[in-house]
Amino acid sequence: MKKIINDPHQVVQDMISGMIQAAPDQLKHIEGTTVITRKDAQVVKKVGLLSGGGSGHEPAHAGYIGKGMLDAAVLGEVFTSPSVDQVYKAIKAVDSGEGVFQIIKNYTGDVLNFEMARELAEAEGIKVAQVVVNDDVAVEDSSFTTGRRGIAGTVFVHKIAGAKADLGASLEEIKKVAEKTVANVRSMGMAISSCTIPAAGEPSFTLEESEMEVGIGIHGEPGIERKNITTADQIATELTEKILEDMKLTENDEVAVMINGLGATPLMELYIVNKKVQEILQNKGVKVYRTFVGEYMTALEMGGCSVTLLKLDDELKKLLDHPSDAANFLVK
Amino acid sequence: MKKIINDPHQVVQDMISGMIQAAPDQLKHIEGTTVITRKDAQVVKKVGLLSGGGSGHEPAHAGYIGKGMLDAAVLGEVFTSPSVDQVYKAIKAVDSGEGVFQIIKNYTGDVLNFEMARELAEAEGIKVAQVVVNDDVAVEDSSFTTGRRGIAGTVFVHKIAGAKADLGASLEEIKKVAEKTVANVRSMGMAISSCTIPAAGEPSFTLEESEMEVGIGIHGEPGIERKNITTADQIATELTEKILEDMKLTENDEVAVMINGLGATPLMELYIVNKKVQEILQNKGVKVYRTFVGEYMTALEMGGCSVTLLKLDDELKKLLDHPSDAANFLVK
Amino acid sequence: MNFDVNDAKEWLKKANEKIADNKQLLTKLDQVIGDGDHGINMARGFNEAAQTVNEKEYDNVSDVFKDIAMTIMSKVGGAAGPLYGTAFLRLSFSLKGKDSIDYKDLVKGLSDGLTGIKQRGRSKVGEKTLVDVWEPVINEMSETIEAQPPQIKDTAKTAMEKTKEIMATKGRAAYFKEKSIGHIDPGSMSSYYLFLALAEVLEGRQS
Amino acid sequence: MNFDVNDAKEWLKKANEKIADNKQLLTKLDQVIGDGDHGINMARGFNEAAQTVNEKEYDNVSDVFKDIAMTIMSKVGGAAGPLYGTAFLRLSFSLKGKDSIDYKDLVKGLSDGLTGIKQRGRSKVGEKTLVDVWEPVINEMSETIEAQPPQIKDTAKTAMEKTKEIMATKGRAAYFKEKSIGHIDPGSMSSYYLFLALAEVLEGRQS
Ligand SMILES: Nc1ncnc2c1ncn2[C@@H]1O[C@H](COP(=O)(O)OP(=O)(O)O)[C@@H](O)[C@H]1O
Ligand SMILES: Nc1ncnc2c1ncn2[C@@H]1O[C@H](COP(=O)(O)OP(=O)(O)O)[C@@H](O)[C@H]1O
Ligand SMILES: [Mg+2]
Ligand SMILES: [Mg+2]
Ligand SMILES: [Mg+2]
Ligand SMILES: [Mg+2]
Repeated sequence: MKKIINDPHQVVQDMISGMIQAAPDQLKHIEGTTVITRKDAQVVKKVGLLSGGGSGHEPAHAGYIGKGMLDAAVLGEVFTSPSVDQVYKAIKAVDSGEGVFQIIKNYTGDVLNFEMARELAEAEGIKVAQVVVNDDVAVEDSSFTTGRRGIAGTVFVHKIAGAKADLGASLEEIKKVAEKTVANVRSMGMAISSCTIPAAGEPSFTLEESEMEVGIGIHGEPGIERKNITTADQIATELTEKILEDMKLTENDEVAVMINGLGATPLMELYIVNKKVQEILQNKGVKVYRTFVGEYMTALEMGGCSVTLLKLDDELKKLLDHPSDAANFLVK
Repeated sequence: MKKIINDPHQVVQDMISGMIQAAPDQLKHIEGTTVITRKDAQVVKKVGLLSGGGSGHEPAHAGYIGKGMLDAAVLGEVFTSPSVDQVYKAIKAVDSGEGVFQIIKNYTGDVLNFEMARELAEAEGIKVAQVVVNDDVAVEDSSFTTGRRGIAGTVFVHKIAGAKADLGASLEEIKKVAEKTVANVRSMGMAISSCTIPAAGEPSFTLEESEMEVGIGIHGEPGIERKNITTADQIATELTEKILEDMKLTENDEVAVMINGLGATPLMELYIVNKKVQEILQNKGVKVYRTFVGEYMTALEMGGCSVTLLKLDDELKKLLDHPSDAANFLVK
Repeated sequence: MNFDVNDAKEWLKKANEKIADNKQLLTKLDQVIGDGDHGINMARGFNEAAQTVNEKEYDNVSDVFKDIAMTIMSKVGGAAGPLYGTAFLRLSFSLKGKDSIDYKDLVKGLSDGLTGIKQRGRSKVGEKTLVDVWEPVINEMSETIEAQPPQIKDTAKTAMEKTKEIMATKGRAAYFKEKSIGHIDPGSMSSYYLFLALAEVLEGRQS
Repeated sequence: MNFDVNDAKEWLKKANEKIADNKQLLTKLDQVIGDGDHGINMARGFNEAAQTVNEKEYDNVSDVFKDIAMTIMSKVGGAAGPLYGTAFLRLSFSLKGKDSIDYKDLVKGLSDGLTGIKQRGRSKVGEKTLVDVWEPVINEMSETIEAQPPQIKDTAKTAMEKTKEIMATKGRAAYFKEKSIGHIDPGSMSSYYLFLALAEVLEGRQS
């Protein structure tokens, strides 16, 4: 394992203090927790927006803290969901009396810990609502199983719910627009190289020199198939087509596009992927309202990328364009 | 070679169209060139700001195009400086009559091509001035040799010269503040893994599983020494100390800090490095005015990071904080 | 019999020992059809819980289980944390106010715990989760008036091994679909250690 | 002798052939003490230049060299592009307006080219750059009234090989400091091919 770290078991703590010191006027660390909040939390007359999960997905989730987006992020160990008490402390840290809305990626651990924290908070009279993001079309959608994973599309939910909250909406209104976003966002990813959890010391999986895995999850969960690596155009096509099979888009529909890097893939390659994705959408007569290319939801140093499409209506467009102070999702 | 690309000889062209399609309202591609400009170039009553160099350093340089920063970037092949005629066309594309200021990283190829383009433009009566950035303290400073390389510190020069130009300054005033910035910025990098130029197909250099190279350049140029990889704290200390040997900072001096990822290194690790850098500066009584952590000047998928310190005065602080619309250096 | 504070402490002590001894095995099982942290998570949390209750004085069993539940919830993380935490919390609730606890009370408490796990995990028998050990074991316990430690051990072991044959539909293992068949469920293995420890405590009480 | 348009075209044709044949070698040399693109850059640019001038009609030599200069500048890139480009541009300037060019004129033009390289590169003899081939060769040429092709070849070859002993202080090779010693400078190798081609053309003119 080759990493620029100190103690592998202290990476999350070290990262937290490095983050706070990078933005001491924007961020605040709740002592004795793994919770980071807006410096000005709790924000009065505003629903508190909370997200989080295992670490290793930076800039998710702490990079999305700021006016217009998240009020707090609760960080778990690398790829492990934060425990109930941490989430509970995060809820208390951002509740100003208007209630707290939590955005959860659909992994059993995350869902259970956030749900229990919610119950503890509600037992104290704090209003809590939530949405579970499940945008990964690589997993089949089923209510009998764990169901789809939450990946890069989650960032759009942060942005839109965050804007709604910033506009002073109620917990119910935020839940409504967050659910609309989840219903309209789809993603799929692929990897050409693995990643190593610091505490584990060994790569989570291995790919041959010629192999890629299509449909992989952001923790290295199995995808749809392993095969020989192809061209950027073919990769972009496969990811986009799979998404389009799942979300029927018709001519003149408007979408936001996110080409997300998983960690080790250069921006150059993400732009090359974007070229093809835009071409495919154009040929379908789908209008691209905004495009985001960069690292938004990573998997440590995994090599690969994901494509996300968010179908937009006027409300979602307005909220997507709403100003945000989040360090990794600034909108003027 | 494992990359998400199409034809290795077309990566720059493919990237350019992917970039333009990601921001069609902000960016413009000058047909038949490798020049990208602001959509609204030439900007009247404003000096045109131009930078560029070999590709593979994304988001440098096209990511820094926007009001308040660059008017254009001229892209060469991966790690190869753009040719005279391309730079010349870029100059013409951004000159509104107020002249053009070019920011050059100190590599013989870049310097020669930009200088000749400047002469061609001047022969046509276009006013051109320039600054050569040489912030890499890993190379000794000498006027008898090629001298120091330009690396991540270049981005601060873009930002500050860009702000000055945006404020309507003259070519001479911009040159003055750009030179002040160059005189006050120092950087040093290190790598734990190599990168592969698409057209070459083979890694530019190789490091053993336990090795790191301290002082490496952003094209894999030799550094100061190869040794066994140490902790993030020791790496941060070595880079920072070497910089501080070169730029004497005294108590209460104010600096901007940039922790730059070279491509494959996760944000998590950059924040861990930042933690130690901030601690060192604190112990010296140096005040940190602003910190930037992320990928600003990469080397394809090289694993590693660089530390940059910019000593600030009131003018530089004001210009650093001046609004910027550049996609990868947004300032509100 | 009367299941008292010391029995509760003893149970956790033994359970923690077994989990610590088999940390690697649990992690290995989770690497095959999960994310390889079950051993790390369980060992971290149960060790913490064992210490907490060991150092403290209690005048009723319910409080012991409450502390265990709280520590597990805050220290285990992942999916197992809230699930085991819920189980012990329900167990604590069901024994609240009782100053003497007989076998029937204990079994009732455990079955409340099982109900908690199923509600929390939205899971039932046959999904390759720890439910596949808890349910058969508690059914077995409910059928006798007095504890039959050997049967408890057998049932738990068989149930744990039988999870091999199941295709996972809950938890991370579900992403492996058919590929999850043929491997023991890590959570069922840790639950097996839990009931093994309980059986040993009950044995001690009888002799 | 009279150096005419066809001689100029012939020179470039031969130079391009030699560079194309040795593209790999040039790149290999640049990999050791540079960034490994000299062969790629030179082959790309000279091939383009050879085609351009070959297809076109010229009524004076100066214009041939001007086209060569412009193509090299726009197609070679890196450090070599502007350097060779400058050399051919100065050569073109110095021959401007001449309708007949004798050996003296040619040498004068080449030495203007060398001056251009040195000014452009801020370099002098002994820095492990193409100057270390150009200067000795042009000194040699200046000493004779008529062309002595064999001497030109010898001088160029010896000069090229001698760059091995030099420690680079200019260009990328300078970053290698002492480590640059023991390796031939790639730019000096490509310059050697250039003068080898010229000597062959001059041989042809004499016979
Ligand atoms: N929905 C569920 N209901 C019951 N048990 C579950 C459920 N999901 C997972 N489990 C149990 O949790 C175990 C995994 O625990 P652990 O590895 O600590 O959590 P994670 O999967 O978050 O890493 C599985 O082996 C399974 O027995
Ligand atoms: N300052 C200079 N003056 C003269 N020649 C130089 C100078 N810098 C580099 N060169 C020549 O250029 C050659 C390298 O050319 P090339 O590899 O095409 O450019 P780059 O170094 O930009 O990749 C060197 O071998 C050397 O002969
Ligand atoms: Mg886990
Ligand atoms: Mg080069
Ligand atoms: Mg697990
Ligand atoms: Mg070179």
